[in-house]
Amino acid sequence: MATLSPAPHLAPRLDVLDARRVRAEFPIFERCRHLPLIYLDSAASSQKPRAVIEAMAGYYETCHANVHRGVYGLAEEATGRYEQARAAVARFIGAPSAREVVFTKNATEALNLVAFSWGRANLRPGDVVVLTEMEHHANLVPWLMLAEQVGVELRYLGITDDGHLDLSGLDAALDGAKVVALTAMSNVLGTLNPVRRVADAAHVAGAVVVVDASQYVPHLPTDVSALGADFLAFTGHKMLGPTGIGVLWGREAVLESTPPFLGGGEMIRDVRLDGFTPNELPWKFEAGTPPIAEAVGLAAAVRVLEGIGMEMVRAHEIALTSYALRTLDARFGADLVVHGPRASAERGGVLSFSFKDLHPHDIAQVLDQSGICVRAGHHCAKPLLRRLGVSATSRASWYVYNDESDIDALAQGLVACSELFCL
Amino acid sequence: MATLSPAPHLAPRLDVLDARRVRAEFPIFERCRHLPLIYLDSAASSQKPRAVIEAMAGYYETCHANVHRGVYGLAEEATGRYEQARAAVARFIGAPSAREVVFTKNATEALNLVAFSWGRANLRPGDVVVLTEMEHHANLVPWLMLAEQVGVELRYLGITDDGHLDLSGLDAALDGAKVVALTAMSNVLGTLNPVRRVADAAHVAGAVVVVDASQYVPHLPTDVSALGADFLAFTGHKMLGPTGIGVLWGREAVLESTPPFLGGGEMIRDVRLDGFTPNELPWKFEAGTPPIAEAVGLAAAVRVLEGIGMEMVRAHEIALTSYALRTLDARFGADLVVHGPRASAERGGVLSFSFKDLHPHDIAQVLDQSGICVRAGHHCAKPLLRRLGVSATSRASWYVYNDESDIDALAQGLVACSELFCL
Amino acid sequence: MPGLEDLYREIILDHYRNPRNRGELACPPARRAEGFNPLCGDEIVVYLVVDAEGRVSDVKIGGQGCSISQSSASMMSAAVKGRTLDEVRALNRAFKALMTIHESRLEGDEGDGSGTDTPVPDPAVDLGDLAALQGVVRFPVRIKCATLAWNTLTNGLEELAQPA
Amino acid sequence: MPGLEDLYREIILDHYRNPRNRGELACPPARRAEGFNPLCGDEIVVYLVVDAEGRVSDVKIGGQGCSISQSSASMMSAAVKGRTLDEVRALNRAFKALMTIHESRLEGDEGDGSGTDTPVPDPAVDLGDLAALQGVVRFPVRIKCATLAWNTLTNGLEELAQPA
Ligand SMILES: Cc1ncc(COP(=O)(O)O)c(C=O)c1O
Ligand SMILES: Cc1ncc(COP(=O)(O)O)c(C=O)c1O
Repeated sequence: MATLSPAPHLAPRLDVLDARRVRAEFPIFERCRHLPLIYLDSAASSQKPRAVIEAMAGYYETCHANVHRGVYGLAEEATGRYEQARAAVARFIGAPSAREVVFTKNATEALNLVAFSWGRANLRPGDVVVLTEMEHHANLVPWLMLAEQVGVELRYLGITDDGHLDLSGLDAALDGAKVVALTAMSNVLGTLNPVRRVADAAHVAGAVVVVDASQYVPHLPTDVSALGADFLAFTGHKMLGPTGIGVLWGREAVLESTPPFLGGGEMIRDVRLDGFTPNELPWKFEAGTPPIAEAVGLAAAVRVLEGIGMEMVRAHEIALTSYALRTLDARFGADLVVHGPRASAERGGVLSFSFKDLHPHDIAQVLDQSGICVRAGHHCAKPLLRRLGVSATSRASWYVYNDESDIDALAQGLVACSELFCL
Repeated sequence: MATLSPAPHLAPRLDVLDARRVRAEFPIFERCRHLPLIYLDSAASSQKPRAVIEAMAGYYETCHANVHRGVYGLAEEATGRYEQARAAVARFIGAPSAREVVFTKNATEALNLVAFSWGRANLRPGDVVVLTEMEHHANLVPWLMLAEQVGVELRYLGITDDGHLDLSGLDAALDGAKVVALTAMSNVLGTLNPVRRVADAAHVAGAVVVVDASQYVPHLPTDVSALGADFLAFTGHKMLGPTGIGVLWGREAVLESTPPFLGGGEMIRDVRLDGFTPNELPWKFEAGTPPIAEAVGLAAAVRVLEGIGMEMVRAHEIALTSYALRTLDARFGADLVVHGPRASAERGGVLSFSFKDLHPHDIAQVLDQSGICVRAGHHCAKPLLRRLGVSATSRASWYVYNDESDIDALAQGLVACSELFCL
Repeated sequence: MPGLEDLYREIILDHYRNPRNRGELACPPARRAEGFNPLCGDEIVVYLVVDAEGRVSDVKIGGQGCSISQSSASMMSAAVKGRTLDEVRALNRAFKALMTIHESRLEGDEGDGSGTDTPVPDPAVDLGDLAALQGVVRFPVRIKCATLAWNTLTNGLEELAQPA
Repeated sequence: MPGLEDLYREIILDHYRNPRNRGELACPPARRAEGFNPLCGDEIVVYLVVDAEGRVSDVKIGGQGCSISQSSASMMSAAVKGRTLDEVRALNRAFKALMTIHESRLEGDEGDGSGTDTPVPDPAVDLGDLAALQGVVRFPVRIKCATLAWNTLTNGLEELAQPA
């Protein structure tokens, strides 16, 4: 059976996180190829602790049935597990009610739901949607599609040369704005955006605030009310949870004024040959069989993170980021350019860099030879990369299972790259 | 590690399926509550064999990373597993190319994709969409939404009193039709529809054929070309696979003429601040991080089904259905009314019935007391239930792990119901 | 797993087999309220006559559904007949409280996800036969069956409060 | 896991560090073709002069990208210079064949899901330095890097075949 309570040994109540101990809970690090795994790509997807893998396996092994409306005990048990997962997620992000938590397939679907369902119902041609130049494609393409379909106008907040959001144009951009959609943390620059400040200004201007928290919820203590968001999207697989599940949180009143997204079972109250009546929140937005085992897995992930403590997660990542910035600076000086803020308190544990004239693909390939996983490319943020004047970057990102030795290995690997290409 | 090849002991090459042996591969049947589990709700969701549970756990334990574009070995391995799953699914349904297989979150999303992306691009106000009265809400609500949004006209093929599709009105209904969307097998009546015949007529009329194969692919050998479909939707969790994944197959030419559905990472080729270029098939329809572990699990499910042999699965279900019809008839006579065709060769292993004046909720509740799981309600097909003149039915459905003893238990349980309520 | 005897108490089965106050009343003087559970198709019709002193002088029940919804309606009809509207409201509150006392579930710390406050039962209100429905809370899917009649009645009373 | 030495052969690194035929040509008489890999941002520009006998009399390469795409472009430029268009096409076919010889993967029975036929390499064509890129097929993500230059050239030649 699955371990359902927060694993106590993950909550040693120390002042610092013991990454070695945490790592022991992640089976993938035992994978015995010819090299130890140095995983520095958690911004793309995190690894999964035993508790999450076992929670899902345990669910299938002991209580799977389709949820809702099943009268028999097994279905009721499965429904209970699914709805408890919703409650766990609500608690984790400080949502006033579990009714405000909608399970989607990933963060991308959550953002599409907002753009299409809320957007089509509430936006008219010429209405202004404010985005930023550092958005992930998931928070760009749906709005580009909406611009094409509905004729809304898109405006972009730019970024400063040190990778912060440029707020000098905020007031002008907000003039007539109906939506402000921004990322709480850039998946390329690591920048933590002043969401509350932007949200307050947006609300004064009468705009709804959509926060892409895909890189935020996994790494920082989150309180949706404190952030000032109306909608908040994030994704399970980046927060120790499984693939196949994402979350859209929305303020109850805003969700109520949002029409259904996909149509089908579960999201209806009644269906006739000539029309249908939608179900109540949150099921109105969950058409078809939901990601049941995935919700159970996500709840287990939430418990693991709560067991460690999100303050602790954040402190650990600040410490690692500082260490990384110091180490790379000391070793490579001007040969290595970090994109994004330098102060680790203003950023998350995501470090994009350019190294000499080496191409990120070559860097990632050579690092892989030493078991080091970093991402190379545009990180689904092509407009941002154009703004940075590069076609690709190398990106290293860390999480609860990483420690200083991983950064040291990265630095060592970069020396090897430099030697191989003799540049 | 996961067992990746078809479990050889599941393929005993006998003339009949040995359900006991198959059942031993499903951990949930070992669940030791006070009663053995008699699971007769596979039409809602199937149970999962060890091979599927282990394939997913093994994936997380040894090779998880986000797919596509990762240069490092782990990401390449994960991508390989994901794309191999696509190939396995393509092979399973006789698709000419894996490019035609799109992974969605469930069958419902697959049908919404067709209605909204293909539909909005290709249908004009007044265009006719032909549906049937026996559709699941998943193949009704999206079209109802489209009718509201685009102004298409919906026409319904009725059903005969013995639960077959009424084809007498087919030619009239097809006049001017642009789409015919129908279920290959009713999840309430069990009826197997003459998909090929309807598809041929639809094609002559110039309509595109959308097949809801959610109840078909898990239970019968499937060949998309033989069915004559242009689109075919089904769902992982009903075919021994995990929750959180569905499949849309589409003919290459039709998929090419379908615009993207959700916007985000993965589905793009390029993104600018003022527009984007979609990716090629099938990724154009897969926005965001896909259900990676779920695809791995689904591929394992496909291998298990192939190991048993779909002809064998079908034969087993015909045998069980005949046995059930005989047994219930002999025991209860006119007290038990089966909705749907009587000939087991014309139907799948789904049996909806009304028993005396007992309410399906009460029946399901009392059966549960003996460990028997049946569904009670409208089965997400409210218009069909109105047509049948009932507000709910009891529904028992079987799969590879069921045998005659489960039917006997059902009959026994119904006797207990009847006694408890003294009706 | 809770046992069937928790759900199908003899008194419930009795109300199911022999429903009290079954029938219709002419409207007016009666008011008619209809309740519907679209998820399972259960249907309740309540006919209600309230006299000049604000007392339920007559009540009849129509509709169809499962044993729980039908017996609950039958018990309700017996319980409210002859009561003042204030008493009926107190009964309704007490019954709702009965239906929301959740036991700690699998993972008790996470509640039922509804986020609503649990009403506190009023020990002064005697539910009579209705107390037999207490076992329903152990079968969460059936709670809606048990409360359907009361929700229908409440709607009827609200309408009564509005100018006709 | 295949080793780095399979990918970064010395000859490849040499072409990367010292690219051959780097530069531009005036258009006309040269034709210019541009290739772009939107997934990684690699870019290749091919300048091509084909003389009256249908022979590539001059070629230059521009653009930027990873070691594989740049060295492949450099090798290609050296290989096609002085060749007839027929010879260039044969080289292209041979190179594509080299790039599609897949090893059996984790689950060999399911192929790579592309469903396309694998071209058969022509043993009569001598790829020269280009053969060093053979190791790329063991790193599937990098195949597009290696073929970018050739795809760009092919597009250039197709345009050439059209009336200018
Ligand atoms: C006929 C039919 N179509 C569609 C569906 C929807 O499948 P899912 O809920 O997995 O999207 C179902 C199952 O509920 C079904 O039986
Ligand atoms: C900032 C940001 N937003 C959105 C996403 C999309 O998440 P998913 O692919 O799980 O939908 C990601 C991850 O790729 C991200 O980093």
